[in-house]
Amino acid sequence: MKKLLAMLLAVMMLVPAFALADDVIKIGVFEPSTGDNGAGGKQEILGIEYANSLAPTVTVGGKEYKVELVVADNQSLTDKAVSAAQSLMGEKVSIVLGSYGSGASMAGGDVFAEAGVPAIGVSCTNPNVTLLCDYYWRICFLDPFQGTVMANFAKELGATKAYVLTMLGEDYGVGLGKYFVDAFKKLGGDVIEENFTEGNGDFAAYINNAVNGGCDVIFSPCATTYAALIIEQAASQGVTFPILAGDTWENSAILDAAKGKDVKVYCSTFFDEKDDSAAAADFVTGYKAWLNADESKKTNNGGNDIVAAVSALGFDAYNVALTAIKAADSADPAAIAAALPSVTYEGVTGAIAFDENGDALKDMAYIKYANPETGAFDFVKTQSVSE
Amino acid sequence: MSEERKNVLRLEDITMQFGGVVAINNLSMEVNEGEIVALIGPNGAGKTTAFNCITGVYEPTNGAVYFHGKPIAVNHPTGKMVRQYAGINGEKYLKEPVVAPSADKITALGIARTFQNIRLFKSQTAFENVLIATHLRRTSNFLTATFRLNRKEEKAMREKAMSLLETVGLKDEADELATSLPYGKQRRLEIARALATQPTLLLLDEPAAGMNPQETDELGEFIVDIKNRFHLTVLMIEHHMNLVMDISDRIYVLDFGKQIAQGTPEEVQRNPVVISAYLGVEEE
Amino acid sequence: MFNTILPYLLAGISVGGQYALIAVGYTLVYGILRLINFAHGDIFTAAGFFMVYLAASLPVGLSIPLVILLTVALGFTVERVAYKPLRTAPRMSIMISAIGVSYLLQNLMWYLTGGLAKQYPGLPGLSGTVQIGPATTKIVTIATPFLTIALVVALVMLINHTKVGMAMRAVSVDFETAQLMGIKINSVISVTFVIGSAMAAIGSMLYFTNYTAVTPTIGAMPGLKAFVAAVFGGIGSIPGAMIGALIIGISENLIKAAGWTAFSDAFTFALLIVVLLFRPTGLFGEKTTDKV
Amino acid sequence: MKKNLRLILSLVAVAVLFFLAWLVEKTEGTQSMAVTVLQKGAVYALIAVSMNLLNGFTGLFSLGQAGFMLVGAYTYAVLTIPMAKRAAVYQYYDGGWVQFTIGFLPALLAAGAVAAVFAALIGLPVLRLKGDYLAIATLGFAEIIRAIVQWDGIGPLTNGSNLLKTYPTLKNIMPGNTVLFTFLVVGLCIGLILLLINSTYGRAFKAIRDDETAAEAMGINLFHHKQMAFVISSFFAGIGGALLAMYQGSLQANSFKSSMTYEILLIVVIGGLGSVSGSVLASFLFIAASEWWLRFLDSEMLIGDFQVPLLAPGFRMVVFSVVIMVVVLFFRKGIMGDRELWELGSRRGAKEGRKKA
Repeated sequence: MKKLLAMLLAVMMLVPAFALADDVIKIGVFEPSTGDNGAGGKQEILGIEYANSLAPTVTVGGKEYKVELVVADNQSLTDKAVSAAQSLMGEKVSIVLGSYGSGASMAGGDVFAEAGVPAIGVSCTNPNVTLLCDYYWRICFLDPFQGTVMANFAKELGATKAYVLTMLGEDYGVGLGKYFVDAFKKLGGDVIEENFTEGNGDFAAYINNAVNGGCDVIFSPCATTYAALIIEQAASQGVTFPILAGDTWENSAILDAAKGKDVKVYCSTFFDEKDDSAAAADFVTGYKAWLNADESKKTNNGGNDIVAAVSALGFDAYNVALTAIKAADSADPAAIAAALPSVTYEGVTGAIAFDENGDALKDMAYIKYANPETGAFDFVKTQSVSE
Repeated sequence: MSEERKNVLRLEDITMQFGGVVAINNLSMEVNEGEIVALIGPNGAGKTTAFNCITGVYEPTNGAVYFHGKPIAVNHPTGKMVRQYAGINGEKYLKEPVVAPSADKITALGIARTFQNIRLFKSQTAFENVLIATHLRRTSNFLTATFRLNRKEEKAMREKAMSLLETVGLKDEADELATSLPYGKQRRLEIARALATQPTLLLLDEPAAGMNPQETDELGEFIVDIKNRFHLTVLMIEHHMNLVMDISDRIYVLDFGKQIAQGTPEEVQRNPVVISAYLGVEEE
Repeated sequence: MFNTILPYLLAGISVGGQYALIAVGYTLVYGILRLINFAHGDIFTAAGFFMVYLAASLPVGLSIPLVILLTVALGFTVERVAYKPLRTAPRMSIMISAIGVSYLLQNLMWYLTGGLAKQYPGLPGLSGTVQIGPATTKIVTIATPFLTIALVVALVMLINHTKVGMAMRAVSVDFETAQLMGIKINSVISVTFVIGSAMAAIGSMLYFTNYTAVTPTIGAMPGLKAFVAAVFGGIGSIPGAMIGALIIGISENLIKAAGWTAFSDAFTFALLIVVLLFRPTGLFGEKTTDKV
Repeated sequence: MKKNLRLILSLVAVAVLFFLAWLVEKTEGTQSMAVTVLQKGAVYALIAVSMNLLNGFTGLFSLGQAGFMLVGAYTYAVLTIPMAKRAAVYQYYDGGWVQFTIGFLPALLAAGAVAAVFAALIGLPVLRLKGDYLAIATLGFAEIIRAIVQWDGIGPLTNGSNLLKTYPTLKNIMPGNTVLFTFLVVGLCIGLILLLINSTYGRAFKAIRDDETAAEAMGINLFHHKQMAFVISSFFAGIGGALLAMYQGSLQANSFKSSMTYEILLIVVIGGLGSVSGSVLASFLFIAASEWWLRFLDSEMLIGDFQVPLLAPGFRMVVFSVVIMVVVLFFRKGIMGDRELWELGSRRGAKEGRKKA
């Protein structure tokens, strides 16, 4: 019995790796498909996959290569991100896209930098992603910008005292929260800051503090898992003042939580499906059709065909990567990295060009409202920091 | 005959109470240098508990233990025990400081013991079992030991352990796993291990348990032999009366935690109280 | 002052009650097998997922008994597969097996659910809100302590007054002797796991009604805290586990009220360590002496 | 004579092993999965051996390893982040309190030392507890340490709950020789632990494991020796934590949870409680299986037109945990039991080399 088992184990260990075709260029997709940020990560992957379905090949050196997406799940955790990133490097990808969630990007960044493989951040907004890593570029706006935008917006809504709630240990939320606090204080507002710990499920007391503290706006950039609980708790305590958050909240989980409740939830994001540019309109119709054609894709999108901003960003990121590969005219990571700084691309989320840190020059955020009646996001306005 | 000898161990009014159960009640005894003293009594009389009080496994509830005239355990009822205390002399030691060093410190002072239900280091060989006990008299610290700056001492430890094994006749079994030895040899191994701590007082807890008469006789000679060779004083618990009567200088008899008799083997043998305790004379 | 503390207090009592229901499973199993059943928290999580999936297609009234049944079946199976073969093995082996089962259950749930948080269905009668003084809270918050006390009392009665209860007590005092006396050890152990799992299932319903996101690893912390509660109260003692759980639930929420959120988990452990140092076997645990 | 021969053979074997590891990196490249497994496996080997010293050799059931790794990792990172990068890393804390940088070697030692100091302080109260109570108390302390490190109040020191990075990592200390570097550090540490285990102190540890009462009766000061084992184990766990940080390239307190300790405990038990070589072997197998060999189970696979069922993200870990359960249930003593690789041929105990008395 034991010997049999031992042999079985030994055989399992020896399952060979499979051979690879030559005419393939690999693009690593470094995203969470599980964990706290899994829902958003999946939407981002969908955008990338859609782009890949439209442009499945790339011509380098006169030869047409098939573009293969290699997906690695970083599980929304910084320590798992390292091994996920390493597995991508082991697959010898030419360039990496992702991740949703700045913490994972920062953790993976080192692996990419050491391997000399460039990475394009899709929706990771923490400044340190690009600042502390020479191989990271990014196509979305940054937290200092986003925090300021939301602070301005809060002020416009007439708020004077904000309750800022973030999760301990989450780089994205903690960072964005601090930028919001700085900006809001500069605008003359008052702030109560609190943290919750990972895995927390009871937000009753937090919401109570917000109410009893005399706050008239809540800002809580955090993963959607907690967002749903926060919204629900706020609704049950009859919170009528607005609840604001960052880009992560643009997710069907938020809509589900807000639906039919008396809450005002706003979030800032990168894209709106009712954007009137031609490229955006094309993308939206094409993407919806693509989603609706496959039930499993729709499930990954949260069970509907609403176009998430991160999907649009994923779409753009893939195309930026292709542009860079073409510009380098090589699948060699080093060549692509050298070509990236000068790449410009007219994407569905706006024009993309990189500054000296590797960040896209984006100066506009879309503010959306989670409509409790329709169960959809309503576009409110675009907002920038210049005023 | 032993009056002029130096006192080694003295128990004064020792009471050991567990909850409401008084295991030893006001026991006083003395062991003098070079003696072999036996502690006998029926099962459950509190003999092993007395050993445990001497060796620091238990802290006596009341009373004092002196080793070479120095207190090694002095206690009086404290805490909850003040109310529960069922022994006597509860106030006698109140003014004394409570002294109760841990078992290892008592061993360091020179008291070594064996166990009634053999407690060898089960994953170790016979040799290693003895070798471990030489650790007590080390001069190395963990750094010098790790970096092997104690080679000389290590060599001496090994030689000593081997010679002790030879003394107890286990040289050929040195590399056997201690627990795979036959019962009698395990008992001898325990004695070798105890000797490796360089004691002046050796406590033997039923050394002859499970032995046949011939083995018991040999053991008796062996005990006398090591006593002389290592200049020991011996206190032992034993049920084999032949052995006790053969080699003991004096005997203490315990029953239900109390000392019921003491004296030379001849005196104890004639003592009617002892006879009734052993034979269980029916009341009325 | 009271107005600000009240919601925390309510949350504390409620979460304490839920910990208590989990803690019962730990304390019973430990009492009999001397095993820290590390997988217990994951069984609690599994109960949450059972409800998520069952309630999606069945009416809640039917789902509730089914969830309990499935959870009990899971607990029973875990015992039979992972612990029973190790009955004679050293304690460390069983403990490792428990850690292995926990690892397996978490990974399995991760795989089967896709690793995303699932929304727990609202349970009628528990999910509604009530107003207590200045605090708004769910009905479950109020119902939990009563339900917990009722269940614990029933359990204590079971253990003190039924034959199987007597067998459980006998086994926990002396495993070997009980076996010699003709008690069917394996069925007693099974009963223990059944009771523990059922309690965990009920606990999970209460817990997730409040905290509606079920993830594969969500049970780890409540599980750990429930175990701490069991140790705190004196492992092996059911009333001890309940009181320990309530103390832990309330104190961790009061810590939050004081603004030390970051330390709410840490405080639980600090409390435990302090208690262990002064009462090494917990508040209501029996003192043991080593036999030499 | 025989003893010397064995020693030489062992050293040669170790040298060959090091050479092979070095060769893997030279042929496969630093980015290959094989190299990753060798790096992480080596780091885990050290941590597992340090835990084995406590759980396997001294018989102390401690679950605090993740806490001491955390302390070591943070000590290392905080001390070595280059001055130029501090402002960016400590972006929310004005560059932080620590305004100097030391080299990676002193920082590695400091990592061990700080972890050891923590262990000494924690050991004072908790080592008086026994068995499972000790386990739960050490687990608790690990969680407390994590909470303190994440606390905003000492954010200027630890960067709170945020990521630490830009400190020297494996790849920029000895570029191209990362495996060799890891193996050297880990090998040295494990060598020291082996020397300790086979010294008179190691024998005392084993005596405590086998029978506390008897050990104490043989004059072994229980608390003193337990404390020693605890502190030394934590010292190496701290260095292991620092190496883990060097391997990962970024560091966050959040990842040092109790599940990490459980993982290491699994490795120790799979390798065999009380076997150093078992822990080392098990570490490499564990890491290789979970990170590399089974990774194909996570993605869909087509063999011809046949879509292999069940393969989906997460399946790898399911299979992996089933394998672990099988090992736990059917190979209770682990790979090595309490023996060492180099004792396999010889009879139990013969290693103590009977000398002429």
